Amino acid sequence: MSLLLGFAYGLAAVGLIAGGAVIGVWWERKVAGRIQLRLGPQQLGPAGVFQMLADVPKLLFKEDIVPYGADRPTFRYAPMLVFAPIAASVAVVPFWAGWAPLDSVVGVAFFLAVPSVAVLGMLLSAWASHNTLSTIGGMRAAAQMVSYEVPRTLAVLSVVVLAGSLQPTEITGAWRWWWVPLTAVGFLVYLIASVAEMNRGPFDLPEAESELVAGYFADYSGFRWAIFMMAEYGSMIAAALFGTALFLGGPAWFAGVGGLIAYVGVACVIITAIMWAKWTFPRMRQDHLMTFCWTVLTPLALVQLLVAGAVAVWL
Amino acid sequence: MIVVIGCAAAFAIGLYAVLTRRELIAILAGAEVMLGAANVQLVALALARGGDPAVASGFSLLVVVVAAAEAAVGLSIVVTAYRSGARSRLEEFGEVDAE
Amino acid sequence: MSERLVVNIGPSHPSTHGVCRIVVELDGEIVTHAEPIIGHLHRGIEKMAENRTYLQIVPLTDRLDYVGSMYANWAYCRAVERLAGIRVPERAEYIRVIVCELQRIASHMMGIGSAAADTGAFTVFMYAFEQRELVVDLFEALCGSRLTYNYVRPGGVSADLPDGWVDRCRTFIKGHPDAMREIDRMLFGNVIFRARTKGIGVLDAADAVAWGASGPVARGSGVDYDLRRDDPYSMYPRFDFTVPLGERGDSYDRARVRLWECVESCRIVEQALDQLAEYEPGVIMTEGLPRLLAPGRGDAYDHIESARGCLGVYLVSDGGVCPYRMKVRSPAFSNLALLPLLATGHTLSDLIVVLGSLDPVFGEVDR
Amino acid sequence: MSASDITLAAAVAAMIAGAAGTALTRDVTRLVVSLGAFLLSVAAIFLIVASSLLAIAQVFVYVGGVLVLVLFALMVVHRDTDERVGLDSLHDIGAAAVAVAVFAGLVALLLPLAGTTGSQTRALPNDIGAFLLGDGVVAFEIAGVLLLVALLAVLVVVKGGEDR
Repeated sequence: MSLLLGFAYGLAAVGLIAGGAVIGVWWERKVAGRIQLRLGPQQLGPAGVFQMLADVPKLLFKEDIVPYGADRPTFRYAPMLVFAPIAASVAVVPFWAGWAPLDSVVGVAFFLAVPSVAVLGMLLSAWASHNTLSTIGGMRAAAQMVSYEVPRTLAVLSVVVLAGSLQPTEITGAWRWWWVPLTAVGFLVYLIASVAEMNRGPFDLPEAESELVAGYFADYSGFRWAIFMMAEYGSMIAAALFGTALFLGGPAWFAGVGGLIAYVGVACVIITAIMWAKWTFPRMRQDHLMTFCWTVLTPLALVQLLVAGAVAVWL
Repeated sequence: MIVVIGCAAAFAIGLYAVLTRRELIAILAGAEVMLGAANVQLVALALARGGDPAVASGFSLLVVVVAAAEAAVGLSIVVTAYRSGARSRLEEFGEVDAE
Repeated sequence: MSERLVVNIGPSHPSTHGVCRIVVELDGEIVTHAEPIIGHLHRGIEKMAENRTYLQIVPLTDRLDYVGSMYANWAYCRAVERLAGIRVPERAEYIRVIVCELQRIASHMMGIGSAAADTGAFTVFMYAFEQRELVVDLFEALCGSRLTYNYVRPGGVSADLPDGWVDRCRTFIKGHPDAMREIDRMLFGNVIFRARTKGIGVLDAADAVAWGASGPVARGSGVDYDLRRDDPYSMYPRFDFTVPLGERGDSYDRARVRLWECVESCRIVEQALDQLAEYEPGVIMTEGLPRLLAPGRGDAYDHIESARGCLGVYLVSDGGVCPYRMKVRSPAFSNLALLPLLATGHTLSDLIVVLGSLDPVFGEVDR
Repeated sequence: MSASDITLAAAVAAMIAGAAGTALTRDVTRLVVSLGAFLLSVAAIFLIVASSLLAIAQVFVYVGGVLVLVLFALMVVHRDTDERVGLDSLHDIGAAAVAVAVFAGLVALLLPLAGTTGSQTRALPNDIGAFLLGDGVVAFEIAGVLLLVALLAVLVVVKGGEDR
């Protein structure tokens, strides 16, 4: 029974991410079009909404090319290893006050640990492509994602300390409005580190189309390429939902469907802000990226943790 | 019980890997297998003998952390050895003095 | 021994801005050697010129620097005019100055935009291309073409300014400096872009001279050399303009010099439009020029300041209707040669930035 | 056999399969995938018998950290060759005999110990935390110091390699 339920949740998570990615691509084109003095999709349906439907078959029917010299089985299945952990991480997001698909006592750690498996998929796909640019991209991805896990985890820990629990539903249950000003820095660090984790601009060095063409997925085409894109949008959706829930108290605002709508709405605003940042900033360089992580974000997160810890003790 | 036998088997397989592999990183991977198996064994035996699960888990957690540190140092040595002479295989290390 | 990684960038790669192959040797991510391998876009234009009449060569010169076709047109026409001793009507000279300064803006917009896109600032690329698009619209109204103009001809220009063109041009040069200031704030004021470009690929003034660099690449290093002022040609002595200079010679200065040159170009165009009003329309071509030019035996060299630097054309005539030999001194070629010097010791990402700041156009490099 | 017994048996089987793959495969990516399977099944066993926190730590540290490092090192060492290099091993009967003997010894030694039935409860994160900062605080601090030493050691090793 629980197996069946888990299966249903899995399907729902994949559906959420795939659907979210399709809407996300359309929305990103709209946001980018507004920023860049150009038109987003507009020909198909009102405001080009049917462009979403046109994109899916296009990607599905593209030829699935496996380059000569590639490690075939690894090349074929490594993208799944990028997507699966991110889909899994959605399971611990508390959508409803006191309810998450997987209400684990270590939900926060689960959310932070499981997506880190995706690095493995990126490295494997880079290695399997047998392409120098992919290899460099994969190495950059590994260095970047392993490093940015540190400030991200530390930032989330400040909320964990305040709530005294690793369970997301308990954290949202214990949420008070004054956490928002108290953990504002932590939220910012979490957001920046999350953007770095999902390899989006201005931290998209592993992809860096002007240097590495597309980095670790340079040789992918068709739907396997789309899996990488879905993983990127999926982690954006998951990070926005989870951050809204933990730091801003998402589901704790209102009860019922109105609460869910408000919660998802704020998450969408955060997603839009992430897109805005991508289309505004140039790309960073590898050494600047690492310096930024270790000398700015990590100390900030540590200070935030200290402050949150002091408040938690004082209470 | 099944865990105890399984861990013993995994430990023996890891030992075999350490003994027969020629590549340094593969040897390290075999050592990781041995460590992981021993760690599960530790927890399983502690629980089977009625130990406190929190103590068992806590100690295993420390083992995980220490083993990760060991892996990081080991891999950095391998990579440095490779960079300083493109050596990554065991038999090539006999040549260190000759150079 | 340390491991070497050889990366092959191009011939088809998003940031080579054309067709160039760069073989890069890396130690980790540090470039130890970068070798541009050129010739992928070689079409033999100099050789083809030997079988074309002097007028037929003009469309060939369009294909040299396809981002700034007007310059190659003009440099070639000046060489022909010098060879054949043709005097060009002053109105035509003014029009040439105007279109070439507009061309400088269009070309620099491509340079700045692609340098921005190389660092991931794609929005600035779109902003710069909006400005380029406005210039290209002006050219389209002038000669019907948006990329290869074939507009400057030996003896003058192919067509006079159409009705209303001057007003459109004035509107553009009024708005353009504000757009430049916006790009200055958006790109050159951005902390990431500054970190990416400042101190990257430093070219000192002595090296710039020794390697034959010219244009914004040399001026970014503080070499105060501009043919428009130092070897005045055409109507340039009649204009008041300054030559923007960089200080440190890094990628940032090279890109930023281009930005301020665009603002100066606006000033020149404005003055030229004012002075042009005194000339009666229609006189744009030297009278009595034969259909088939056949200058006597001899040779001639003339150069102009193109968007990329000193663009020279050398013509040798044996008295026939086709030149005996044409040689183009292309600034992009000399500037590209600096890439190994500038990129060595920096990271792979910096190599792309340096390449973008040199702003090569491979149609001109390969010819 | 209950459902949890079946899952446990499956996890143990996956663990042995992963270990065998790590020991025997000749292919770099298969080695990494096998090691990953081994580490994940160890996490699964932890989840079933001991505590979810331990399982998550296993995933976080090993799969997300150590395994990535292993793959990273393999890519550094094996990259500039045109054909894929196999990871060869010197299979010999002596090593196999030693391994089998160790297995037999371990089973003989440990199986009697596991005979008694112990507690079936799983540890909550709070209990583990209480232990680590209570009775186990010395071990916890020593582990922390060890981590710091390891960090410095890695720096020294890598810097030393660069100087040479």
